[in-house]
Amino acid sequence: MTTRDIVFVAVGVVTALSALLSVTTKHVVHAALWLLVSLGSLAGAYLVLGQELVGLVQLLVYVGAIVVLVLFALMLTRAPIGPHAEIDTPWWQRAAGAVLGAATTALLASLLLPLLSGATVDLDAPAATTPRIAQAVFGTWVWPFELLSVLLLVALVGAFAVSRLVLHREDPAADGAVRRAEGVRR
Amino acid sequence: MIHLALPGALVALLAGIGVYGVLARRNAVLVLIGVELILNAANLLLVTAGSRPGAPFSAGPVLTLFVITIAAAEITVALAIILVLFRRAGHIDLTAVPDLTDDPDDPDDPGDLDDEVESWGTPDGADDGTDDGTDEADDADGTAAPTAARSGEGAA
Amino acid sequence: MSWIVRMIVVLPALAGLLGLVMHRRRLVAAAVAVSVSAYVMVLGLIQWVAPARAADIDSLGSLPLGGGLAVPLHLLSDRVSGLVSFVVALVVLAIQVFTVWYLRDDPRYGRFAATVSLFAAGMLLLVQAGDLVLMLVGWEIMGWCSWLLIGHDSERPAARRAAYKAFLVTRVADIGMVVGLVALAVRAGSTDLMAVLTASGHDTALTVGLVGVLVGVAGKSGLVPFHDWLPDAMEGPTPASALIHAATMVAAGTYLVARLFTLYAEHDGARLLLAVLAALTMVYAAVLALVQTDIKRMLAYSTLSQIAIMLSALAAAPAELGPGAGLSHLLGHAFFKALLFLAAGWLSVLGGATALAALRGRLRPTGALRWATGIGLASLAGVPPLVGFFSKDTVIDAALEGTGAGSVVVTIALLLTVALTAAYCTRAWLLLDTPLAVVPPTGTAAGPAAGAADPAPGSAAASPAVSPAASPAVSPVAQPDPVVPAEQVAVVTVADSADDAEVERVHAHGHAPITLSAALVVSVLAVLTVVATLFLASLRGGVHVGVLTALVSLLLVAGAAAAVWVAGDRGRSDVADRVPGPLRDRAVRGFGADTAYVGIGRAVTALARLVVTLDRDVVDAYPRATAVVARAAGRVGERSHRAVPSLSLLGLLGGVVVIAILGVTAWR
Amino acid sequence: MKGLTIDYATLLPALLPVAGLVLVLVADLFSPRGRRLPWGIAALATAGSAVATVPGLALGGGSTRQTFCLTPVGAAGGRGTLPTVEGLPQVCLWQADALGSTLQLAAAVSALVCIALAWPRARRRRPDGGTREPVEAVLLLAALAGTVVVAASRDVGTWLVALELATLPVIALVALSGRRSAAAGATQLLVTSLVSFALLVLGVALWFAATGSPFLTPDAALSSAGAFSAAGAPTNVVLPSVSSGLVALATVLVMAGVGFKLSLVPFHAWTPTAYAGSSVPVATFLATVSKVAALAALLVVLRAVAVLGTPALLAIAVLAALSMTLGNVMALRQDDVVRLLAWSTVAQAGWVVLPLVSISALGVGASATYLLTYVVATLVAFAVVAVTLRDRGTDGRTLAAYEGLWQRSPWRGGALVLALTSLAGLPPGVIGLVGKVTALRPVLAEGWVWLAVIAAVNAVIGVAVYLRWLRAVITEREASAAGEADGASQRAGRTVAAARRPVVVAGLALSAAVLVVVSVQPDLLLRLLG
Repeated sequence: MTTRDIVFVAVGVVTALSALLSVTTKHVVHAALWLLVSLGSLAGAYLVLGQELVGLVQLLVYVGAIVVLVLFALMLTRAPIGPHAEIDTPWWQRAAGAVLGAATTALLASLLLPLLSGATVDLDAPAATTPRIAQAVFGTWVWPFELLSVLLLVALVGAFAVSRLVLHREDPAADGAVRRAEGVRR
Repeated sequence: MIHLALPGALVALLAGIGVYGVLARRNAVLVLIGVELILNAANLLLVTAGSRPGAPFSAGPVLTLFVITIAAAEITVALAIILVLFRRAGHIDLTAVPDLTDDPDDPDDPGDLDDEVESWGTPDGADDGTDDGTDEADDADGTAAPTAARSGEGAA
Repeated sequence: MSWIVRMIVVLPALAGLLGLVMHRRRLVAAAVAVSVSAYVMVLGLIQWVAPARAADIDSLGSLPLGGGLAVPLHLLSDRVSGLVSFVVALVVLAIQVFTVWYLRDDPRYGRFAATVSLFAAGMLLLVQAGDLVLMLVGWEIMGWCSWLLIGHDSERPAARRAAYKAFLVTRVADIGMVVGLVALAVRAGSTDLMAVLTASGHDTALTVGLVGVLVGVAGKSGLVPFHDWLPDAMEGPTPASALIHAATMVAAGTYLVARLFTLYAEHDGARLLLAVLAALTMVYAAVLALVQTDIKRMLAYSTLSQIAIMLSALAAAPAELGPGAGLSHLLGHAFFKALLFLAAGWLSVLGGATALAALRGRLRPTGALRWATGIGLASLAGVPPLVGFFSKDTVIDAALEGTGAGSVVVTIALLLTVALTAAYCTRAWLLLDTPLAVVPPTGTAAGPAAGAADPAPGSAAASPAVSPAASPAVSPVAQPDPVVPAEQVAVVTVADSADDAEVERVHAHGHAPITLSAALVVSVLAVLTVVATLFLASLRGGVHVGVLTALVSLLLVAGAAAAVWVAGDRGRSDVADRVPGPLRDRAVRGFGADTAYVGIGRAVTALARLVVTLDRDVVDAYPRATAVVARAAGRVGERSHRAVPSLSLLGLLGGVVVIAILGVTAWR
Repeated sequence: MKGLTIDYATLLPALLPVAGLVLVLVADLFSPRGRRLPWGIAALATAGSAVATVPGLALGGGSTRQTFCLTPVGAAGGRGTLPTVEGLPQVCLWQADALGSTLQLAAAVSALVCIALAWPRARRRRPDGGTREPVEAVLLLAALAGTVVVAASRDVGTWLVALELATLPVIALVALSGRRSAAAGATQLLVTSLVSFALLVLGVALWFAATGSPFLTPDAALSSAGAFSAAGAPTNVVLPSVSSGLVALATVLVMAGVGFKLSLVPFHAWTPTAYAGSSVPVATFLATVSKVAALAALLVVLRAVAVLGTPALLAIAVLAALSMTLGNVMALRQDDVVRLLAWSTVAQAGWVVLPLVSISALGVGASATYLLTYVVATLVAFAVVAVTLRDRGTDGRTLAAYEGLWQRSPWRGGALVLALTSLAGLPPGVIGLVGKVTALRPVLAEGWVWLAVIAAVNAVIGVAVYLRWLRAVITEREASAAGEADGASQRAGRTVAAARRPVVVAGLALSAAVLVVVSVQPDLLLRLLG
């Protein structure tokens, strides 16, 4: 056990526990907050693994953007504040989920752990430093990188168009309700 | 020095928790949380595998960055669609049987990407003049104008 | 040269398709049909007279079937095919022109003209084909088109029945044709005509092939066991009858046998079969023609007889003489039979009926028509300067030169037939041309009624009037076709519905005067009947008249004509009336051949029902059980697919985990 | 960067849709009300993309059109800035061989037909005053670009991004297509695709962990068996040979992730909902271009794996059997033609992956061949549905609407008959029969008898499925004629307006022409088998 191992175990335990809480809590908003904790500590795990850039991007994009988006979405869909029994699926489906989740863990662990069991890596001279990553992104990986830009652009355009979708053929009641909910923007 | 078995174990744990999260939640947004957990498990695996020396072209971290970006793109579209679902159905409960009926007087699903009705349209060149008028009518009496237009179209 | 050959085949087909598309526009349809047939006729003329090599082989591009069978799809163009295609195109043109007038009020004229074009395409393809597959294709096209043409008046049950009858009978015979062609192709390892003709050995296949082809030919050409569809085919409009009888469908069999002549010449068994069938058919049909009460049916039986004459030439002629004699009669027959049918159509429009009794004396006042009919009948009877005389005597001459049992049978039958033919031609001429002694009072257009008033033939004329079969002919007042069950149609229509058709048509269409072009067509055909011998001269062995045979046949013709003249009291009475009533009645109905067909049909149907029952209750139980299970499973599946996203996620993740475990454990 | 060469001509099939996409956005800035302009640009870009794939079609025997090639760093003189991998041969991020080019062409042509079917009506104003056409054109072009790229990708980065680029816009398209049930369909498609994509990334990560290579090449697969550690990498990493188990898991996860796009059975549940909820052109896109993308992505991975011998993929066999059976059984009960086609897609997806049970060149070629026959026939069927919808409104979605189609409009009826018989594998549609025989050949060659039996049974049930529709097409309309007349007179005004839709008919004509050509010349497709 090295120091990095110990730190990683600590961060990893936080990550796993908060992830578990985020999928089991009865508070809708808490779920998102626990996710925030989990992803944040995962960023810490990346740091421990020597990938500063990835850790930072994780913080920026995931914690800073995605979780905030999720929170906004919860608010826009009027998620209830406080514990709520209705956010979980029926018990049998949760049981199936638990079985499948356990099976996934077991499958992955049974294959990954033997592969990685003896493997250690010396992170004092990391293989991929930030300049090298930058070089790789704009050199080797420039083609998928450019495609990624197209994907982001299209996703934004699509999301914008979808969210602006006017539902002009709903039941009058629901229509009106939504209109009121949306305020008098129009 | 770090033992790579530890991140490996965390990967397995996160993926399992993510699978459970996907199946245990009926709120669509919370299902997304499960998906994010699985994605992060994959990311961690990429970083772990990429931290081994000899991995070519910095592939581990670069792929991780790619996946994070893709996830961001996905989540924007996903949230937009969930909003639409909420506006349309009034809830985002994934265990509910969705309303698959279309309006009885749904205009001919026109076969193109829109389903506008001819009677909504105004002659060319009159666009700007009538724009505001219709919108005001919409606002003034809520749903009356669309309903009237719809019934008129049904009789046509 | 090859493009001409291709055009000859392709153009009528295109015209047919175009006509089907445009069939609602009468003018366009007529223009297309007539102009294309005219063009094709010119092309046929070029093909015939062009100083080409002896044979010109062209390919449509071979079919890569593999399996040791070459299918080169050759088109074979030589003098024979050139002449035949010219004559076919000529007859088709005449018919198209005539049809424009004849069906001028028919709303479905366009369809009819298009079908005729298509039919011509089938015949021309058969004529030009140098490949068994192409021959079969042309053969089948004609089969389908004949069904359409005969059933043109599809609102009448009789026409529908006749069409189905023709189709079924020829289809049954076509089984033999297909089997035969396949056997020949397998024997040669190729479907190319040249390869088939030159292949050697493997005698079982040869026998099967030749006999099979003979069966098919017997079906389409109406040899004895299959003959009965042809008279019924008179249900079709007269131009259709002319087309089917004169140059195309029934003659196709002759052409096919002529193409395969070298094979037949070396196979005595098949030849003997052909000879017997032909001899039987020609005499039998000629006898029946003598007693018919309807002009179109008489002509139909005469066709049967004449086709048998052509085939008998092929059955009896010695190998070194070649198929020229049969082909020559085919061509000559094409001219005068087309002429006779068109003239009969014209006459029936004038007379308002096709029953001989109703048409008595109708020919006398018409000028050109009288001449045309006279020439046609004379040619049919074999009067010297006309083409019929030469071609028939060529056949007799060829049969005399032949050796073996077949030629003896054929020769005897031919001589009998010559006499009989002359007899029924004379009878028809006398009936049509002799004015009645007492002109019937105006207002009753009914000739037979007047005939009944005539003291001398009165009793005789009364006999068909009594017979139920002839009664509609006696009273030409159109009776709307009652809705009769199919079984009754079987009996009723055999004898009388042909004239019903004409009567109805005439009453529906009125008596529009014939157009100049239609009259001209008839006249041209009449002229060709006189001079067509010149065409035949170009055919190898086409005209070959021995002095002895000419004398004998002339004597026979003259004698038979004189006998009829005397017996018929110079036209004042019908010779056929001397035949005892019941016998004649049955003869008119073709001696119950139709009933026999129906019987065979019933037997087959019963057998089929038995098989179906077995299949349904025993074999089919399994498939049906599958269907039931599938439907039940579908119900279950539908219940479990309510589009609930959460459930689909469950399915997805469960599926992933299961197949992941499967995949990891079962790898390699 | 050193060692990276870019050949823009080779990239044209992908660049043109992207350029068109940008152009549409620019055009929208200047003319926001234009409805046809975006579609026009999209059609041009798509057609250009189709044409640009043509040089790749004639490639034979292993040669490829490639670009973004990374020269082996060791050979470059060991400049030391990049981590070196010795012994790795040259890899390219874009490698289009004949198979890939054919799939690209199929995607482009299908997209072109979809564009024609979606051709907007004359200018009409929406209640919100906006137009959706530019957005839809952008999404469609983006999805096409993703499909084209994924077919030629050879590295996991491009592969992932392109696959997502081919998926995400389609989800938005479904949501945008406006019917009331579109939201339900889009939601189901969305959650399925999100979870699938997460699994896909997990599979890719496993691939990377197992092989140490970000490339989906046979060499990478081989390196999973220890070749990588032996290639001179620092020795403090020990890769035991258990990683081939990881490759198996990675392959299966990738298949599951892609399988949702192909509508394979445990991942299929979105199919009927999304098809029925979206408009016909979008459904057409889902049924054709998406499927091409999915199979292209799957083939990229499987061709890399094939080098490990021909592993018996029981997983694929199970998926294929389940898909065929469930799809056919469910399709038997549908009265809505779009839902029927959706379930038929499920069944056909089973046929598509059927040959892959033997991961070999033969299986890959057969699978691609079958996919193409399916795509062409489905295009025609959907195009006929689209044209019928123009004429008859929403009634056009019911089977009853097709009664007597043969009489009313022989051309359309004929096209539909050909398409349905192709899907069923009955004689007039020779190509379907050819496809089925082709698909069964590798199965039998590998001795999967039980699977072949299931496939044969399903071929029979499939015939029943399509005959149900076919019967409606060729039966004469008698009883319904009177009621039809009333409806017709009511709709007369709209029908007259709807009848003037030459572009939609052109789309039908284009797809039907392709179907006829491949039916007459099946060897055009069979060439893929090599």
